[in-house]
Amino acid sequence: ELVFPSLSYRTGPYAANGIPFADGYADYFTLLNERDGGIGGEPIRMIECETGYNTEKGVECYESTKGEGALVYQPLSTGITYQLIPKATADGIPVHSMGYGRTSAKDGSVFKNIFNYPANYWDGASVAVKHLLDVNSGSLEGKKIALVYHNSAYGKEPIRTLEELSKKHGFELSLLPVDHPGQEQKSQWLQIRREKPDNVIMYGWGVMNQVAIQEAANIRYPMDQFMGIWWSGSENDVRPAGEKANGYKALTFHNVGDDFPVFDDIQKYVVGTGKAAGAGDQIGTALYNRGLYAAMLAAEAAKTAQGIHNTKAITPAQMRDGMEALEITEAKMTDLGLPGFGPEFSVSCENHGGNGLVAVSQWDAAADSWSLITGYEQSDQDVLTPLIAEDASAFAAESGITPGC
Amino acid sequence: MKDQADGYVTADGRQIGPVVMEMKNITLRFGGVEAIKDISLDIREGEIRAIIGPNGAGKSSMLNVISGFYVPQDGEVWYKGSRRAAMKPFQVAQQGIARTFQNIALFEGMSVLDNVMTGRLTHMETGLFWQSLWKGKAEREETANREVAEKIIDFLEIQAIRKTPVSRLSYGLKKRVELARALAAEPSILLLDEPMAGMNVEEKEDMSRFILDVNDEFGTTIVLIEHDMGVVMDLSDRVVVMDYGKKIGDGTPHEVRNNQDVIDAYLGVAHDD
Amino acid sequence: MLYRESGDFSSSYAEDSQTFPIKFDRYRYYFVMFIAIAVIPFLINDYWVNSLFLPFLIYAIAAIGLNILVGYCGQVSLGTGGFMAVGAYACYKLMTSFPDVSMLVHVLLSGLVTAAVGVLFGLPSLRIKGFYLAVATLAAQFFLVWLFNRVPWFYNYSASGQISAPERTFFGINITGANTQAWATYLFCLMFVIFSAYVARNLTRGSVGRKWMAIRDMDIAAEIIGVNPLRAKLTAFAISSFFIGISGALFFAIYLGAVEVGEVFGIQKSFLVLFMIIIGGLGSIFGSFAGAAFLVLLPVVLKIVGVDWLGWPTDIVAHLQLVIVGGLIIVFLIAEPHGLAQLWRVAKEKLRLWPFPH
Amino acid sequence: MLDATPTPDAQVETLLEVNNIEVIYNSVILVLKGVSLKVPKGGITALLGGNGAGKTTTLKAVSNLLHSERGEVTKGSIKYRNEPVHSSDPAEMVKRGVVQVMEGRHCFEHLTIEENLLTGAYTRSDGKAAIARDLEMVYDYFPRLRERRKSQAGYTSGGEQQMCAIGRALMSRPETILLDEPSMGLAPQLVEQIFEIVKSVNENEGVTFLLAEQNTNVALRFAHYGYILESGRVVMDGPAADLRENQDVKEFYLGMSDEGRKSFRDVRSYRRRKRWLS
Amino acid sequence: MPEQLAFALEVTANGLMAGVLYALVALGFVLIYKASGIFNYAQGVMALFAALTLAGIIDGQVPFSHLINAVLGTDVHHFGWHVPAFLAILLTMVVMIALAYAVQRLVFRHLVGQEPIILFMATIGLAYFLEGVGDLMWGSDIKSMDVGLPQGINAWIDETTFEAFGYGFFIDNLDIVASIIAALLVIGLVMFAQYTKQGRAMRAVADDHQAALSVGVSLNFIWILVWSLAGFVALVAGIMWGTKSGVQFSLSLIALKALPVLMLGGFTSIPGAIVGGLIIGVGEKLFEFLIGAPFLGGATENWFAYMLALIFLVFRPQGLFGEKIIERV
Ligand SMILES: Nc1ncnc2c1ncn2[C@@H]1O[C@H](COP(=O)(O)OP(=O)(O)OP(=O)(O)O)[C@@H](O)[C@H]1O
Ligand SMILES: Nc1ncnc2c1ncn2[C@@H]1O[C@H](COP(=O)(O)OP(=O)(O)OP(=O)(O)O)[C@@H](O)[C@H]1O
Ligand SMILES: [Mg+2]
Ligand SMILES: [Mg+2]
Repeated sequence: ELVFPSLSYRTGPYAANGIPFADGYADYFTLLNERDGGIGGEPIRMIECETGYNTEKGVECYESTKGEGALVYQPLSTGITYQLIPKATADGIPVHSMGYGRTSAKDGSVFKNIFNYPANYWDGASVAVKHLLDVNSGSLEGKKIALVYHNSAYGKEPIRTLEELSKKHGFELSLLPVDHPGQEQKSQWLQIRREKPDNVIMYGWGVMNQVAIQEAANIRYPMDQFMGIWWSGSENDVRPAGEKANGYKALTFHNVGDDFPVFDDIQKYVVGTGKAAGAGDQIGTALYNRGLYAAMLAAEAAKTAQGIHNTKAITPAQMRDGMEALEITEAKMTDLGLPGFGPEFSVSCENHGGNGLVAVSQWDAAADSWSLITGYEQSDQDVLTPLIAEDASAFAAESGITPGC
Repeated sequence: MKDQADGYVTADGRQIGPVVMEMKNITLRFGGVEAIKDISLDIREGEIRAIIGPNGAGKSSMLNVISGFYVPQDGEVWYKGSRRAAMKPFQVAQQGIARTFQNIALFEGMSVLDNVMTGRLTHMETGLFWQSLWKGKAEREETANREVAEKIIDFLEIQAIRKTPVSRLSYGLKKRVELARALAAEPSILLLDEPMAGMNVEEKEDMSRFILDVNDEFGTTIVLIEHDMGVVMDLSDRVVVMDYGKKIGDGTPHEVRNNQDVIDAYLGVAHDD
Repeated sequence: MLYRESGDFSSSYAEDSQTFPIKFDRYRYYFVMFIAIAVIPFLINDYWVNSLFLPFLIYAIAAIGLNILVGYCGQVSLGTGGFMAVGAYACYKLMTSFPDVSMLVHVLLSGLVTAAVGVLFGLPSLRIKGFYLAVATLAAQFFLVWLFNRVPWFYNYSASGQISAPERTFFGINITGANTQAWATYLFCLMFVIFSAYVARNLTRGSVGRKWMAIRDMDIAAEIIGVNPLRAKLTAFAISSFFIGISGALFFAIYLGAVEVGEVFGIQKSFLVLFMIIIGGLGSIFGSFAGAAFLVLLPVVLKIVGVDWLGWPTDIVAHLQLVIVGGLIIVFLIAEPHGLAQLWRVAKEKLRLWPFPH
Repeated sequence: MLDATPTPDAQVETLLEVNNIEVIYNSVILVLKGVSLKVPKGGITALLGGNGAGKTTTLKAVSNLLHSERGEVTKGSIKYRNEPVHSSDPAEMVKRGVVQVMEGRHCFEHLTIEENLLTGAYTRSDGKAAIARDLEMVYDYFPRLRERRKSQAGYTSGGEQQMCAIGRALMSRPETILLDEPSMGLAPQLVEQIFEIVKSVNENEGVTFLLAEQNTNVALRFAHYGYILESGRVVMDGPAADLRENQDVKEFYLGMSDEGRKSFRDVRSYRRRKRWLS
Repeated sequence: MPEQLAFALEVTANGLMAGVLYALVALGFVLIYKASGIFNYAQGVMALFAALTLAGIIDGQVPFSHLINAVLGTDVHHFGWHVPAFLAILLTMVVMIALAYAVQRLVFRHLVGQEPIILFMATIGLAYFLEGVGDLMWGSDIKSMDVGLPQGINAWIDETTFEAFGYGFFIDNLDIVASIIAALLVIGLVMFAQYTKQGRAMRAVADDHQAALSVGVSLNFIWILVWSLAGFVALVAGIMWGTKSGVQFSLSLIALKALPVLMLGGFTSIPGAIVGGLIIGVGEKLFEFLIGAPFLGGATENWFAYMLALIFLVFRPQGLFGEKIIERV
């Protein structure tokens, strides 16, 4: 039996985002159980635990599930991830903070049990700038870019990176924090209206996203110059603005839509058998796909672990090895019925963060769907690598870890 | 005989001292309402001084001026021979002036005992640190003051309700507890605002007894507002009569009772007995 | 008769003013202490400690602190989250600046720092009263959170803005960081709980406590009988914040280990602790424990019943949980408006009369 | 000053009947231990007794205000016009014509005196003019209130508030008024005056009164019938005139002994109180 | 510099508009506080609940579908019809009145005469309860609120100001609608409170439950009335804020924006809510514009609103228009 806890949040302020992710995560495991009888023949047991996006409940969830033989945690909240970094390391259970959490966890020589492949916040910022470079024929000299961010640890993540990049590419960066929860953003958007930045990048979360897109529409800010990180890129964020959100861009590290063979299987084995986690109406949404993708990566890592250790019922430590040896190739994904669903990447002891490949998607309001408008592009490693090394070694020093592989 | 500055001895042998507190030309206004108009009065040590007058005459306001809660627009308060500077009510209390209130102002959330103990607060001074340890200094002080409080509780015959929360008491018992709280402060001047409202004769007799005893035993000066003429006439040494904020009479009960202004404004008819 | 009060006579005032004048109560209390100190540490594991005992103990300290301010002194405060954050950040700065000093000192100092901040934000209470004050303390809440988020010095310029507790020991035993033993963190917190309850109990039964209660019940009358309102209110703010600071420090260093200020010490925390003391009983130390237990345990129990036993979907359980907690609060209130502590007291009164109805 | 009114004749209908009620506060504190009384229509009935005897509690049981104090009538019955009123709420009682003047004034502090009085007319539906007329009537009874009509009740003196509370009750044009210590805090001539008002309202408008009063002297002078309560039980009752002549009542409630009224100063020795019970 | 001035003016104008939106929420608090002395913590959740219900009805959602499906194993979600906005608003109002009735019957009737803090506590319970019920009933996904209110920049103001200042002001149409509605609400409610017998009774109840009962004011009726009114105000606020940000849990947090407004305007004053809202709106926006963003790193609005209110309170402890706190002995 392979135990995968799912720390979901189907209640609270972020429920709307938590539900599709949790559904996708659950449905993929159900699919594996129904279709393949688990992973490598070993059945999967998924334990769902409601966190409400609340750190304390997250701790409770972790403590109550870890004894069940949990293989990997997907904490789904920056706060909970930070909790778990030391705890899970001490307990020898790997954590996969996919596209969130502590960016420098990419440095596997320091964060032995923490993985954040395939991309992190800094990759996001870098690829966003790269995309802008592409759109502006290679130069951002003299351009103005505004960052609208959730005034919390998460929102502040990209600032360092963007500052470095602004030095490198010569654009002017202005910072516009939005306080939680972000229902009232008049000040920020009036400022944008005055300063007329050429582009706006957003690191938002929850209601802040909807309001920002709405306000951008209200001041008639061109949507195609407005780009959000992947947590600002779900259907929930754009739909309340209706038509006016058309053209809004968001970064992503996995594909969108339900036009993949695996979804036929999901319909057949999961929805059809009445075992779908939710109402079934979330399938193919951005966050559902992200949940599914996370489950897929976990399953693949488990497979890899089974291969390495030659056992079906793997332990968390073995799972960790599997994650560290994970390699996602196009061939593999096609096999799984997910051709082109995510970037190709590989994980190693030094690099727990994949290759930093990120794509840009765009919202088509008329079609009510996202579509990828670029391929997966790699972030600017020249800039990011030293930043990550710096932060990781600071952490190592602070907590007395000797880095090494 | 009453003009002797150093005091005199009453008919029943009590020693009345010199003037301890003097209000000089007090005027108090609330917006348009002039509650007290240029009133002067003095209070002698050890006497029972009554203030009477029709409703809304400004009696309670006068007590409030004495206890520092209202600051008069005009006039001076002299206490123990020197002019009292502007003062917060708690500083007045610390000088040894305690009072009861017309609209009961007990601490409803506390027991009777605790209420009486609050009267002792001006006598307790152990610092936070020692109190947080309790054993030792704090406990000793508590016990010492508890003894005083218990004495007063016995005195006022409220032992039975000692641990009852005040909110559960009937009106009359609350009045008594309030008196206990004021007495517990062992004040040199005690201000009583209608202490006997809502009591029957028997209870008024008891109350009078307590007041007289306090006055006798501790030599406490008492300022008393009361509408029961019998009580006022029997207890007080001197009476001030107020009407519409003005002083219309001041003197012994006998003098006041026969003052025509007072009869017109307040008593209605010359009191029979 | 199950509960006897008669037969216990005090022969001295000191005896009468002890915490548990009734023998039966006293023995039960010793029994609880014994279990807490000498039995539980041997039984618990990580789950029990991290999901129940630590939050319960730490919230109990915060609740005691807030109860002093709200329950005893009547100054309604919604700044608890902010003050806990002060404690947490003070502790973090102290831990990282003086790694060799004992955690005990750090936690106590964090309390003192918080007390100072509390006094500062307590100043307006002289003028502002009731719910107005409650809302005014939100200014402290929002400002403090903003400040800790804004000024990098507080989080030692770390890239993420989070603070993480480095490993520290107490008498050579790890009590912070990842490698702690369940019993060690439990006992460390328990020590502060006992300390807080003891101090709070002593303060509230003496003259300071009476001053607070007088101010609470009728501040004008209190002032006229000789209570200096400024002093009384500010001491309440100071003592209350001291405990809240301690709880904040423990919350961060022992319980969570890593904290993001806006999320952990946000406005929700202020409300949560306030709810605890109202449910538990204002003006009661026991109530602080009862309220903390109620709001920490109930969700966990409901979750265990709903999800683990009945196997319902987690979200339905979570929603039902809100409905049930809300419903229970109302039911308790109607049964006894003055909180669990009062419910307990009335139950005792009834027991005393038992088997007669009254 | 002899105004003893004749006792109403026996045939007069009983308006309010309290039958052996027991009241418990907070589910534990037993306060009334079986109180029965009858209030005849058009009469003035006085409820006498020392502090804590249960007068207020009895009145509140009748007006159903007990619930909001967590008190409960657990035994016995209360009938008004022969209908049980035990479970109606206070507003319903007012509609039936029973209004209580609460002890301790309870004015609406933030409302002006005039607004206080008008709130008293809340249940009435006989038009603005009638209400205005009654307002004038109240002002005529209490000229002091007219002077202070625009002041917030919270800022008026204790006596003024007492007048306001009584005036407010009159404004509802009740059939029965439960008066709890109306004389408390009023100057002597006002006490007389209030009772004169009670009397005239009683005689001219036929309003029935049940009053709890500590000022036994006055109360017995104006009332027709009296009950004496002690520790939650009725210990004596009878026509007011009889009670006034009763030796015990004289001594303990009227403060008179055989030698006539004695001075408060002369009550030197502590006496054990006279108790009918215990 | 005139450009800076124009910006400041624009910020001020938008502050005023934001203030109106805060005031809409604050009004609900004021109503209930005025009529019962209850500080209604659940007001924000009521707005959420009203908005959820409205959105659910418009959408033809089956209430409690999630629960039903989980328990009965069915698969119902929608009735398959769409209710016109106007009718849906009426239906929602019926729900809110039913809620008011239930709240009165089941909760506050049993708590007459209790201290304010206890009543406050009861509203906390209510908030939890409603939040749970709202989620169970309508699900916790984000719903868009479309009752046909205009949104986006007002072109006329943009052009006019452009001609006048050389800089077109941004004013949101939704805000203009909100202002008109708020103005109507305030006028209506002030008339109600000041000139009707119920209005006076309401204030009497707030002063003293017992005394109000004793003169025959039916607390039941007054409270149901007031909670219904507050429910209506919550619905209006829910529509406005829901249109802005979609209907979702966070809607309940707008209560936090209303509190400083309430405090500044005075808990008992209906006009105070509006004036307080305007002051807070302008104050926080201007502070952010002039000081917060340039010097303090931004995001100062939340705490500044409270600080501003706090400073006002130090001078007027009852808020700008609140009833004076009577201090007498
Ligand atoms: N704080 C205040 N604000 C406004 N007016 C006040 C205030 N305090 C007292 N007054 C007014 O001053 C006058 C005197 O009031 P005070 O309470 O002193 O009367 P009193 O003599 O004690 O009357 P009573 O015998 O009825 O208690 C009254 O008309 C009262 O309304
Ligand atoms: N809310 C309450 N809770 C508990 N006990 C109460 C409550 N109200 C009154 N009592 C108790 O009930 C008894 C009778 O009180 P009640 O107020 O009826 O007396 P009363 O005859 O009106 O006295 P007074 O003349 O002092 O007003 C008292 O012993 C009192 O302590
Ligand atoms: Mg007076
Ligand atoms: Mg009474």
